[in-house]
Amino acid sequence: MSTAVHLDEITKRFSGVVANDDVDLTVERGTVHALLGENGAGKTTLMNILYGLYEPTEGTVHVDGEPRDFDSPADAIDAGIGMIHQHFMLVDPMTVAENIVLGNEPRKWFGTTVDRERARQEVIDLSNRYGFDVNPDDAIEDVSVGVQQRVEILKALYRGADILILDEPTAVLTPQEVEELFRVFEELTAQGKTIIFISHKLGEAMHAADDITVLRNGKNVGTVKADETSNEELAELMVGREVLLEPKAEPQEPGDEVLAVQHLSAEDNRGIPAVSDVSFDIREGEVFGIAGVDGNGQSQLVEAITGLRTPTEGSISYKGGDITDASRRSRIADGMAYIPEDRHERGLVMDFDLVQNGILGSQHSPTFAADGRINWSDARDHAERIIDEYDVRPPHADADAESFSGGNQQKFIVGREFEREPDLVVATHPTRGVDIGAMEFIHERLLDLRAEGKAVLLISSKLDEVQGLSDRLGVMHDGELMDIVDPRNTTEEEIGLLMAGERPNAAETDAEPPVGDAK
Amino acid sequence: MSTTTIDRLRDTELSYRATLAGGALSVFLLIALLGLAFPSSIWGNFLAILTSRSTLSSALRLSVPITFAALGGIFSEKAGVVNIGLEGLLIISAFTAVITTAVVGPEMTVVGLPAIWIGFFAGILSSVLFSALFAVVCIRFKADQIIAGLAVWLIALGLAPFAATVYYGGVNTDNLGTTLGTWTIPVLSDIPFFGAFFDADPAVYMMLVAVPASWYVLNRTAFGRHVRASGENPKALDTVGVDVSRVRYAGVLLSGFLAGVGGSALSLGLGQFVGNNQTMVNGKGFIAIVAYLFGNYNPIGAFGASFLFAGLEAAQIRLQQVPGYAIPDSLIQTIPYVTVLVVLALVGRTRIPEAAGEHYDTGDDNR
Amino acid sequence: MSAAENAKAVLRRLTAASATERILISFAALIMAVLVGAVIILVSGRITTCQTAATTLFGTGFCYDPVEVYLVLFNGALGEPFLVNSPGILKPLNPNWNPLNFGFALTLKETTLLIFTGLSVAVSFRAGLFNIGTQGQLILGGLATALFSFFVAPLLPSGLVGGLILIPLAIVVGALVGGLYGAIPGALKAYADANEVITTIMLNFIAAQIAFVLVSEFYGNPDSQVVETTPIPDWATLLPVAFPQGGDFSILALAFGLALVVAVWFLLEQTSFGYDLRTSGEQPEAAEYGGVDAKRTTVTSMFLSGALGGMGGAIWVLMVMGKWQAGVPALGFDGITVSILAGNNPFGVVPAALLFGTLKSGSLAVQFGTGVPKQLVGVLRGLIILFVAMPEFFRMLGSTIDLEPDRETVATDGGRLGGDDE
Amino acid sequence: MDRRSFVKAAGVAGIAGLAGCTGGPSEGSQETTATTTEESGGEETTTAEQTTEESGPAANVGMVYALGGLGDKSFNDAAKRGIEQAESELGIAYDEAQPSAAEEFPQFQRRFAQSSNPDYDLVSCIGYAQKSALSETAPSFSDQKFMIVDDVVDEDNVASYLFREEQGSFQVGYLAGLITTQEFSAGSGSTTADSKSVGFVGGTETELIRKFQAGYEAGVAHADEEISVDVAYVGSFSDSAKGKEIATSMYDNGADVVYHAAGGSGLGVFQAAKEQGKFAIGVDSDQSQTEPNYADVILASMVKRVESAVYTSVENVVNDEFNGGSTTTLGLEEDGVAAVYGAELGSEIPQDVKDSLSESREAIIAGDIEIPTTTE
Repeated sequence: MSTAVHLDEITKRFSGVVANDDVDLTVERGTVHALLGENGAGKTTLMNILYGLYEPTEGTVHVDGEPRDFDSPADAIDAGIGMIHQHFMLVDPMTVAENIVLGNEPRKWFGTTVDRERARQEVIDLSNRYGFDVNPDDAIEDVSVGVQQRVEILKALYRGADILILDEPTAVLTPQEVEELFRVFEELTAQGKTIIFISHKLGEAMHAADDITVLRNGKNVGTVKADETSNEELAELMVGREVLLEPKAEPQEPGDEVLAVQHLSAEDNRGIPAVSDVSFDIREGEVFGIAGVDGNGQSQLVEAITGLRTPTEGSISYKGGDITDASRRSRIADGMAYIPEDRHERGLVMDFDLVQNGILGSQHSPTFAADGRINWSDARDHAERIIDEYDVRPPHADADAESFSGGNQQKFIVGREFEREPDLVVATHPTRGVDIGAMEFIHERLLDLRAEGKAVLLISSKLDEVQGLSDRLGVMHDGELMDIVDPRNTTEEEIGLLMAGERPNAAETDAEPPVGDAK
Repeated sequence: MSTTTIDRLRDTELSYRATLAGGALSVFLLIALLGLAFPSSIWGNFLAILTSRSTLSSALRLSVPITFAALGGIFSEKAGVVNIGLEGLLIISAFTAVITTAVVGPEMTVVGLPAIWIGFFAGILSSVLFSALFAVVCIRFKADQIIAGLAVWLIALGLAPFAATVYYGGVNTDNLGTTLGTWTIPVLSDIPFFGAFFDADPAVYMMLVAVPASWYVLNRTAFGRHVRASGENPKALDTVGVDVSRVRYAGVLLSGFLAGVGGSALSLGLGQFVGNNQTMVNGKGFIAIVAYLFGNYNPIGAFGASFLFAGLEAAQIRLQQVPGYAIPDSLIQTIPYVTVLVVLALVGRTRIPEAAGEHYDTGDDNR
Repeated sequence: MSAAENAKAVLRRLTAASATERILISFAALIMAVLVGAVIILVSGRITTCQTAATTLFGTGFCYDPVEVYLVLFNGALGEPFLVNSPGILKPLNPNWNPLNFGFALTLKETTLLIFTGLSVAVSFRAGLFNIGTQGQLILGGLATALFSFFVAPLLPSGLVGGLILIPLAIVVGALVGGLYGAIPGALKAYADANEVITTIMLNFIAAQIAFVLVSEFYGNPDSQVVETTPIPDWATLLPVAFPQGGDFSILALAFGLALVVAVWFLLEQTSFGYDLRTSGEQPEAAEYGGVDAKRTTVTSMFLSGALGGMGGAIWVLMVMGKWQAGVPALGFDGITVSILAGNNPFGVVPAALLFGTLKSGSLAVQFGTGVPKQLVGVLRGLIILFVAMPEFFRMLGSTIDLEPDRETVATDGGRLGGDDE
Repeated sequence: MDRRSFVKAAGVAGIAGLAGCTGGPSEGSQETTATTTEESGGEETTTAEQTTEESGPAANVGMVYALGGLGDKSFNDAAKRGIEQAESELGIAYDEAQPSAAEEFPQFQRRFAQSSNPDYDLVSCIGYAQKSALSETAPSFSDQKFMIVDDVVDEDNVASYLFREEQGSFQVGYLAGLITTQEFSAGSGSTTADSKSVGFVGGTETELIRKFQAGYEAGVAHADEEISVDVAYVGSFSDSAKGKEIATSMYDNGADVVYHAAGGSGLGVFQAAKEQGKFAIGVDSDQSQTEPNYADVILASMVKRVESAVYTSVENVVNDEFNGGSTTTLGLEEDGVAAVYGAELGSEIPQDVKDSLSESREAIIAGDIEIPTTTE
């Protein structure tokens, strides 16, 4: 076996912040190599260097044994490297074929015109060769996430990539799609390609990779063979200490009903049905979890409950009253807290400081604005209290939200929402992007709220999180609530099947691929 | 994704065009019907105006600067740079075209090229230079595109009358005494009504070529695809090894080129630059923005919209002369604007390129 | 957030425009514009012809002298504070200078009007709405004021008492009409998703035409050949008090404008409504999340912006013209440049309006005194806006001079760079 | 001496200068210092400089032009000719201002009125649009002499000049009417006898321009009641592009002759005439001379001698005969307005047409023909 990639003592600093610190990495040809690490461990930065997007501050990149100095991705592509980013680099309104050949369009008529027929044929040939199922004429915005990912892989292969880098390829896929992806990995390595994929999930690294390199705080803390290691060893490498992998919720008797959703349907922004006929309820002292691959209607469901989206059908009652048509503002006033899934878009106003962000949602409440005039000194005390209690660093209430790291932004949002003294907490991906310590803290606080008799609606794409924290777990697929299960007595595989749209008792399987919300 | 959703997406797209086209057609049919039924009424006059060859040729002429500016706007905005300075590009090219011709001497020819055509190209060059300034400011110095565009407009709006005053002592230039003239294609120009297409300003022919050519470049060439990708998802383009900045520069310069053609044609069609108030361009650059938004970034749609505005203007000029017609001229002049408002209110949004208005940089600071 | 975006955020953190930096950039923009303007003056001084050179540089004679031009501009705007005729670049002060002069009154008149339109634009920009329509709102607001005053004046006692009743009412009417006209694009934006840039441009054209028709066909002044309304009696207008030489400037209007600056600041920064408005402007999704009724806020902010524009029109009618007249100056468009220079900050509007007011009133003196066409000021205005738009340019200039200090400690998260790349 | 009359940006000189790449001062620059010290910015002044005025011009005149500015080849340029004539014949000096908005009228008027260096002997306000501004300025500067063209300001220090535009317009209307009813070909234009149609293009639809239209229509009707007159207004005195569109549509519609009272917009009318091979009639100045490029289509011009109004008023001031408070009305009789045949085409106009025009002129002066002054 020859070495496909060798990274030699790579260091990368951004304006003084060290992202990669003296990293060595060797990848053998024809293997699958997993790059494992927590969020922010520097995995993506390292791969961006290999792909020529960044220049290393120090160190050298070797490809096929040759030292290389990539000025741009174009150089990396020339060296046979292809990268599939976590956020797909596709042009939505263009077709599959147009995206695959982008930048390398076959020409005709003295190079003036794109030879569309040839482009199409080449794409068909390529996908047949690797057993991909894509239609070259579909617009990207019309196809599922799984297909988009395959388009990305084809794009790299079309450019003659021998080394494929995939950044968090499984994050947006169903368990079944993940299996399909790993099958593609096998097909590719069998044809001599080399694959490097970034992950923070131990299980899939163990399952799909030949070798695993663990990064922590920008440093390489060890490379191991997948079949010579264990989950526990990897976890310790990643975190640097032993961690409690799964939160535990002690059983507890729920109280009165707080939220009841009945036959709820909703559409997405483009007017396409996204939630259909969903019903469930949540009681005091109960965590109701919703599992599902991202983009199966969870967002729209949550938006309907929190008042950001008008449902097309059905009703929502809250604390005994019908709130189907109530405004967002009145729901906030009525004790509904909401940790949104996208903190940059919704949760925080990035150009406001934390004092101003601390009253987002409370700007009309008597606490901060009794007579329409905001009491800024109260607001400041409030923000400083959250910073203090939720360990937001650095503790500067006057700094703009965008100057904080993702994890600290999230802690601030969580703090703000929990400090509302809510009756219902709607938490979507509450631990996304935070470090392990903060994750544990947030989990504890959620369970504290439950112990105080509050109702919690928890949506997360991390199955272990929803499974560990919930008293009851609903699984969504294609806008439908497939089933509500007892998370303590259900296996991950059973939930995975539900997430993929298969009801265990149904005889025939639904051949239709899951509807992705394209975004 | 299910087929129904795709159909639905297509439907929205289709319904937008269908509403526009159908609306225009049914209004025309209504007028035709009323006109034929009551030939001596105002509707009869309407019909006569709409079917007159002179209205058509006037509409073509009036749509030239708007269409060219709109085509320019499409290239720039599709590439991700919102060019609100089109008005300024029209102004500067209109002025430069005339002053250059005047300096060369309207009767002169240089290496076989009549002065007026030298002026024409000088006008285009000035617009390209201005758009280059705009591009550097927006792309290299990451200026807010809207503000920089406004600045381009304001600078041109000041500079052209300023230079005219320095040179001529007044905001208007002297009349050149010559214009681009008319190119008449024998035989074809004798066709009733549609003959107007073959008996027109050179700029009209250029426009009739530029519209399909722009469509072709945008949709059938690699460059066009890069332009579209640069405005939708520049990162996608960057990661396949195409230099986003270069594509954006090209898009903006192309927009300067096209707007320059429109501006030069505008002033040289008249043989004079008028610098009063908003100058002779008088909002055509802004109407062009409306036109391409209206035409959904499709060069052919943008031309349709420009032609619609120009046609309304041409009809309005003629309607005004109908005797005994009491509606004040100024009110008739609002028709194009009101039409736009009504259509916008009914049809709503247009899809703006995803990354238009945003800076793009690779995020690496030590490159 | 990808690492690239994160890096960008780090960059932005380092270079984010603080208030001080904004002011510095505005000044730098002004200086750059003045320098580029000087080059333009010199160049045009070579294009035109004259018998004697105004200045000689590098052995070449120029018909216009930039230093003189700027001095005359300044002198014209302030009413001759300097003795231009003295030799040297630094001119001595004029001992006879009286601040209450005609030129300064003109400057303050422009400033006052620009405060209103600048505030109007600033409010909409802060709400994230690109209101190009202040001009139309001003035209109709002014017309409403003129007609209201004209029709109501006969019903009131003439003189001070009548004025005290009529003037405030007339301003309110102007504000109301301007506000309602501004609310139209607001409603179109909120309920039909129509792009406000387009609708406001269209509505500007429509406003000008409607006003023209109303006045020329129905409410025109029969004694005049110009399209204008019958003049309002003097007691119902804002007359100059402190400036004996006239100049159509009323200190009352300026005081009112300054009071509005404070009021708008208070509204934006200290009230719940202002919080809603700013949040909508910064990040509409976050506003919605925070319980802001986006549609209503859009309509309300546009109403507010239009009302300020309408008040600008009212002041133009009551202070400057004493009637409405076709060919309303482009105060609304100037408001955009004022607001941009002010960084959309209500307090910033005052110096920005003063600057543009000075330029505008000085421009007449420039043409008069030096022969340089007054459109020069239009060019300067564009250049200032252009330079204000590119802070990066000055940061780059600055960074070549001032070496950046070591920023190793800037990380806020224990050196952890990760965003939320899950 | 006047402050900046040496800054002369005349078109011809400018073109010559730029073509030779040598604009700028035409003299050596040694005198620079001496000159700049005499350039005062405006109102305040020192005694030292006033002494230079002893040998100064016969009078100082401030010109405030109408909107549309110089270069319109008709109205403003006519006024400019008047003041230039006064400069060379009476030895006066003048400064000029070209306002670009109505609100600048009072500012310029005041600047001239307030100025003491030089102390302007007369401020000429060109155009009716300055009336309301002047009505306020004149009483505040009772020592300052003003004159206004095209409207009346009833103040003792204002001399008003009006023209009987309807009379001159009647004449050119009569001419147009006579030409359209006959076979006629001259220069680049031609008409046939079978179409009986003419056109009128106005600037803005105001009382003054309606006066032109009314006279014109009456003149056309005087030739033949059957002739139709297309009428349209540009909405501006400086939009020649639109003027061209309007005139083109009129010619397309069968008009043989189009008369414009549209200032700078009228240029478009000439262009349309040339392109369509028809005729046009100019206004205010003899436009076959101010627009020589179009002399081959300009049948005649309705000249309105703004220049003589300007010149006369200056002359009155120089001779200490300023007629403040009075209104001078200039018609055909005073030769204030007249139909002047085109420099190139005039000789080809049939003699019987010319005779008819002479007759109607006499009849108008004699009061035998009543001409309406408004269209309603």
